[in-house]
Amino acid sequence: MNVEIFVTDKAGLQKFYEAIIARNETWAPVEKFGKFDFKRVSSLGECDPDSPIATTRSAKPLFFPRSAKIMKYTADSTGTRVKETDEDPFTAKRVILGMKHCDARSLQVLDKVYNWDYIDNDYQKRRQNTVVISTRCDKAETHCFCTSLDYDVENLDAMDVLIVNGTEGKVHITARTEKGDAFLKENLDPASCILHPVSDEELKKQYQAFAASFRLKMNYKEINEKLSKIFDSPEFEDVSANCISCNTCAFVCPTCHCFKISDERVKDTGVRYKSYDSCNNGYFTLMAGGHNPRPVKYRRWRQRALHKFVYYKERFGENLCVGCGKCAVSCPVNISIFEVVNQVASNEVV
Amino acid sequence: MARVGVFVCFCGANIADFVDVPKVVEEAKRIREVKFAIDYKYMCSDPGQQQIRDAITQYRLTSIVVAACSPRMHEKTFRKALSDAGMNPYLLEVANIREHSSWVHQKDKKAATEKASDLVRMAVAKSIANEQLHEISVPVTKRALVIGGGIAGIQAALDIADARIPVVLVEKSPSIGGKMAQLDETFPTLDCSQCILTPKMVDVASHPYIELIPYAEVLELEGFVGNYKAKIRKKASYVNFKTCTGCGTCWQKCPVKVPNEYNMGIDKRKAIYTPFPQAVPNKPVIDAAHCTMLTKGKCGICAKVCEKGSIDYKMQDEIIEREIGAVVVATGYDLWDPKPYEEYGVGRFKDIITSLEFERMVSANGPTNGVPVRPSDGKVPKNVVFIKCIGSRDEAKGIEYCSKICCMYTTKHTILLHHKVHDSHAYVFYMDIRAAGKGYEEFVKKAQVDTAATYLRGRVSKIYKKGDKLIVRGEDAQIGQVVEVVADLVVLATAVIPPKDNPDLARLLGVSYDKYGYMSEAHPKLRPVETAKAGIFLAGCTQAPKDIPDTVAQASACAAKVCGIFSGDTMKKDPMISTVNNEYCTGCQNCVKVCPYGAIVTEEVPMGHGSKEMRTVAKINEGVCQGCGSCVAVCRSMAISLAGFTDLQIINEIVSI
Amino acid sequence: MDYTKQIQEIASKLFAEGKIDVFVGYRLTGFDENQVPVLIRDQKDVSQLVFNDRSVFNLVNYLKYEHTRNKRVGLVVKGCDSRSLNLLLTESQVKRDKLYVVGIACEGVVDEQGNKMQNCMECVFPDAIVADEMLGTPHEVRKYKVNADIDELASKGLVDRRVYFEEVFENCIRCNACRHSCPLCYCAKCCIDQETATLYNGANTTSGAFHALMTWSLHLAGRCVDCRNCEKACPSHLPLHLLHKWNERVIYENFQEHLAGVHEGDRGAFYKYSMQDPDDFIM
Amino acid sequence: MEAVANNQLVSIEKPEIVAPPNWEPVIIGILCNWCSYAGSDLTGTSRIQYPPNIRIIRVPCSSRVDPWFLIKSLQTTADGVLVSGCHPGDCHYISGNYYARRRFLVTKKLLNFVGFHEDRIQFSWVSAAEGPKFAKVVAKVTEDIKKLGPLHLYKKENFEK
Repeated sequence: MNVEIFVTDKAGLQKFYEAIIARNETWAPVEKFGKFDFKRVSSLGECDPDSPIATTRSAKPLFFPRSAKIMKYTADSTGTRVKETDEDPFTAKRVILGMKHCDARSLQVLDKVYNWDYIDNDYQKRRQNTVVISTRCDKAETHCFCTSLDYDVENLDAMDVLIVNGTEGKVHITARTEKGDAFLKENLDPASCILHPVSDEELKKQYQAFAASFRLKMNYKEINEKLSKIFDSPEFEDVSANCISCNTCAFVCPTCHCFKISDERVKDTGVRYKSYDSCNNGYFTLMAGGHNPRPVKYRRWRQRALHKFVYYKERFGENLCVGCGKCAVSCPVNISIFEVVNQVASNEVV
Repeated sequence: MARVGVFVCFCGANIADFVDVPKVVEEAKRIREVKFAIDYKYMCSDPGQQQIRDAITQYRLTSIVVAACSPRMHEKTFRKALSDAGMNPYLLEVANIREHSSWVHQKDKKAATEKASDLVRMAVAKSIANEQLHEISVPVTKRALVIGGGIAGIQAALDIADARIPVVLVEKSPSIGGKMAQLDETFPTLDCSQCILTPKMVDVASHPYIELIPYAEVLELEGFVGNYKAKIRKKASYVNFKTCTGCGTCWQKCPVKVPNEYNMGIDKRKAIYTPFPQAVPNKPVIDAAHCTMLTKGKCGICAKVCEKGSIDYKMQDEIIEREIGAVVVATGYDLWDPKPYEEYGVGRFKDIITSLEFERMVSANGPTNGVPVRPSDGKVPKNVVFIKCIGSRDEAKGIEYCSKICCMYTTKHTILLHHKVHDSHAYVFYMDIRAAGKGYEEFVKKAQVDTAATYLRGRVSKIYKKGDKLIVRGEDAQIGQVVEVVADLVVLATAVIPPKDNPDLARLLGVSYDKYGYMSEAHPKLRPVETAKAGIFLAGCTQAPKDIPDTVAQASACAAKVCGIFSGDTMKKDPMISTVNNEYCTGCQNCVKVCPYGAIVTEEVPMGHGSKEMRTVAKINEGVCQGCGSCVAVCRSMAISLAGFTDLQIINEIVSI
Repeated sequence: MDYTKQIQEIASKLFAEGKIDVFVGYRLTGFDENQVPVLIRDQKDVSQLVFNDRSVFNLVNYLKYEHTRNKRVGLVVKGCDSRSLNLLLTESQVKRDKLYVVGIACEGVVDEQGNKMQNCMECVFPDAIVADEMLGTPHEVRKYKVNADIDELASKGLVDRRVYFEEVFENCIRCNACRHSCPLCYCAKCCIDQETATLYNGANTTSGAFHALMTWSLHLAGRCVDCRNCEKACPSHLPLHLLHKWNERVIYENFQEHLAGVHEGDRGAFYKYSMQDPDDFIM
Repeated sequence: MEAVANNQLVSIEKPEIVAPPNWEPVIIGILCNWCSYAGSDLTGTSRIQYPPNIRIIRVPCSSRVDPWFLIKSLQTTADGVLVSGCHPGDCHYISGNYYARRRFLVTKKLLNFVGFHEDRIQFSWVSAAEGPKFAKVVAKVTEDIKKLGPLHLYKKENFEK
């Protein structure tokens, strides 16, 4: 599609945000207890869409809620009736501000699994009704490695609107999808912007500076290949030794999508929840008969690493990792998945 | 899926008058799991139970809810009905809609009905989580412990021992016999108390199945029915009973004189003494508090005069341990101290005595050789005033209840007075004459005629002294006038109260007691001799005031109960006990720490299927567990559950209100 | 406070003498000053070990996993860590004769920003209580101080506290990192993870989080040693210490100045009682 | 405060929640079998009247009461909870109520700390002989909780009153 680039300044961007918040249901990073997280906002003052610090948790909960009510039922002597659940708060039309590229990318990864053998209508609806506005980072954080993965960060089309900080306080606003284009037409006042007449050179320059700031670099193809061969590597036992099986990584991960189904009943009314679960959880694979194929940490860790870099790749052609580093940031014992997969891959099986 | 039957009882009008029973049934029918619901006038009656039995088979019910009176009342009845119908009895739940709804919300039928419906819903929710439970067999130690050697203890011990079951009889004082040994004659037959009691005392001493431990007290009782362990402290008597012949030289020579408890302090005994001539065992003990050899190290006369050398001043208390299967508590009673009756001059006027003091005086072996005398001058009294209900039925000064025996013994005292002092005259101030009992009313009537005693219905307001006489001022309610009686002697019929240390003993035994200190029976009507603690029974005044025939009857009832427990080598036990799920148990042993019965031990189990690594888990000794649930609440991993009160059952109740 | 050299020497010696199978210590993350717990199984890896004021994580937590179970373990403990170790010993989770404990007379550790941790400033027992060998200069036992945050919050009104905590529970994502990072949460299956519909509390909602955190903090009441592993682990950065410190204060003030894990054999305030316990709140 | 002036009952923890007209609180009473349950039976046999808001659950001993019963109660059906056991020293199971007492105190204080009014969770010792006391306790607890208004904190989402 024909790309138009709007150029404005910081003040213009603020106005743009304000206009969005005023006209739409808006979600943006909000600080709570010293960490950023996506929250519903009603004014720009509450949030910080351009925060250099990534949200601790991804935007995943907005598309795959922590605990989704999948049904509600009542049971009495006349039978069991499924009741309409309350309206899903996440299927309304909305805008998400300040999503990082990795987060935005994760939605594309998740789309694959949600459009696979079973089409999750709620998820689709949430996706369709959401406009994602993403600001490109200026600098990589300690655990970031998005540029080393199998997607083109520079030309990413996972967001509907892209915002890039250019030189001299200039801000570039581009639509990356048709939805984004329509959105810009509706929400951006062209009077406050200069329509960029020429090429997107400045954007390229910004990207190069950003890409150069990465400390972590890996060859994902090599990793994919090596990991696919080392299922029995004893190395997994070593790298998982200091893991405490706490599940945090899966809960903050933008691409982890495992869940459990459970009922909660009070009086004669029950709710069926679909809640997050994690393969690091000791009884994630516990079967009804009492058998547990992954009773020990290293097997769970192996599953996690291989699912991310081998199985998902084989099935959907993508890594189940966007290189956001949220797991490493939140890990209580500072384990980095980057280090782990590299360490395992570097020790080839004899 | 669960199929629950709900049976709602009218309890005649008790429930139906205040709760809309058909509505409760209707509400119950709306619950998903309820497949059958019905009401009936008396669910506990046989036709009522038949309905339950029929419905179980007809509707293939998997659990039963009976909405009726308290489960403490009829749970057993309905459980029986279930097992008669071939259903596990523990699939029953009782919704208490009488004590908890109809009787306490009599002014608001709507609210009471709503509450009853809720209680039924809770019971249904709980019953869904009920599991089939099976009674537990526990081995039984066939030995009974009888605490107290009065007539109740003696009777119970003899009855049990006659069934060839060993009995340990523990008596606090040096001799058995109790209060009855202090009595002269007994109402209503005027049998000589000693004549009927002492043969039984001798029987106890000589019975091959009775181990008599006098001058001792129970220190500890641990364990559970069929398997108690009792720790008994035998106080040092300083006399070797094995060698002592009971010749009496020691106490004749002893120089220390002490008020004689047996005679209510009217005369003196020695520091080495037998309580009374017919004492069993008839061996003296040294009163360590008064013996100068023991207190000051001076004297030693008894040791010198004892030909057998039986005196041992260095004797120590001895701890005796016995394994016991059942316990009969027969600690008897005390008499209320009438001191609060200051207006009567109690304590100031010597010639006001209590009835037991009077009893000792008129007793043939008493301190005055059977003749009543005035304590002040030793003269034989002519006009004697008896005042009843001293402390009894008196909320202000004493206690609320009727002591039951005072009417009768006061009547007896008027007769005894008449016998001993022919020209005397008795005045009796009374509130009511309560003479219910076989031959009692006749006894009172006859006494009134024979003794020509003056009965004055009314309370005495004041007693004062005039010369050497006491003037008793009271009201004669029948003529509505204040009367004054000139008395030589006033006898107060003091109330019966439980022994002071009854609550201590009750706590030690784990038995509940009421606000007065009487131990509580399991049910006032239907289980009057059992306590709530299995294997512990009550005989005599330890439960409530009663006379000798009632006491003896209750003692024999206890004996029957004890023999019932011992009728087999094992006994059945409630299956409401804790169990450990080894999979979840972490072996932290917090449960071991808090279990009051030491019922939890540890065992080693394999780490997983076929694993050689072992780990420690808790294990419940099901014979010892009493089902309190302390362990369940401290088990953080929820590895322990208490049958009948599982987390699921209780939470089901909570969430279904 | 830097005992890197000493700990490397001790670990090396223990491996050389064949006294241990695994040594639990800290190593650098490799990209910043922060540290990762490390389980050393070979003498050649001993040089990875470090110890300084960034050695924050309570290593006693590692005694519950299969890598150390039934093995002879060398372990570095600070004052608070040793109290949790004491509790694990009392609760029969580890065997003392299988452990070689390097105790630290701790000067206090720092958070990621380099500021001294709040619990270290309020620490009562900075020196390891259980140790085979001590490093550092011992401190005097300090006086118990009521946590400043607690004081502030307790003085607020009921509605304010409700509003504050509603936010806390709302931000909980129920990842359970708190309980997994807690050395005293070693149950094979946590009581909060129930499947039955009426017992279920697993919903990832505010009410579910409330239930989980309440139950969890009550299970740690009288046992929590204030190592703050949970708070450091929490991805939402929730002030979990408030719940524990509040319970600690209630227990300290009401139950004969009880502090967790100080005495061997003391299981915690809920597993003993006294006749003098307050009764005035009961009708 | 305004709502109170209008004679409307509001939840004390959440003043924005107004009680519906004729609102009646639900109180869960967890009673030990040997003392308090027997005492409540005695209240019944003595026909002593008390408010009908309480729903009684029988447990063997107050020490069986796990704090999460109270939490669960407050999160689902109850506006208030009463736990009652034997008087200290009278426990049928020797020492159960001493352990329970410690847990109760900490639970009550903790729930109060996170924003529940302290009167939502109450405790009493009622012996088997104290039928009148049981009625008095229930009356007091009911009155207390009526004043606090409906409880709307952390209720389970499927809970509909």
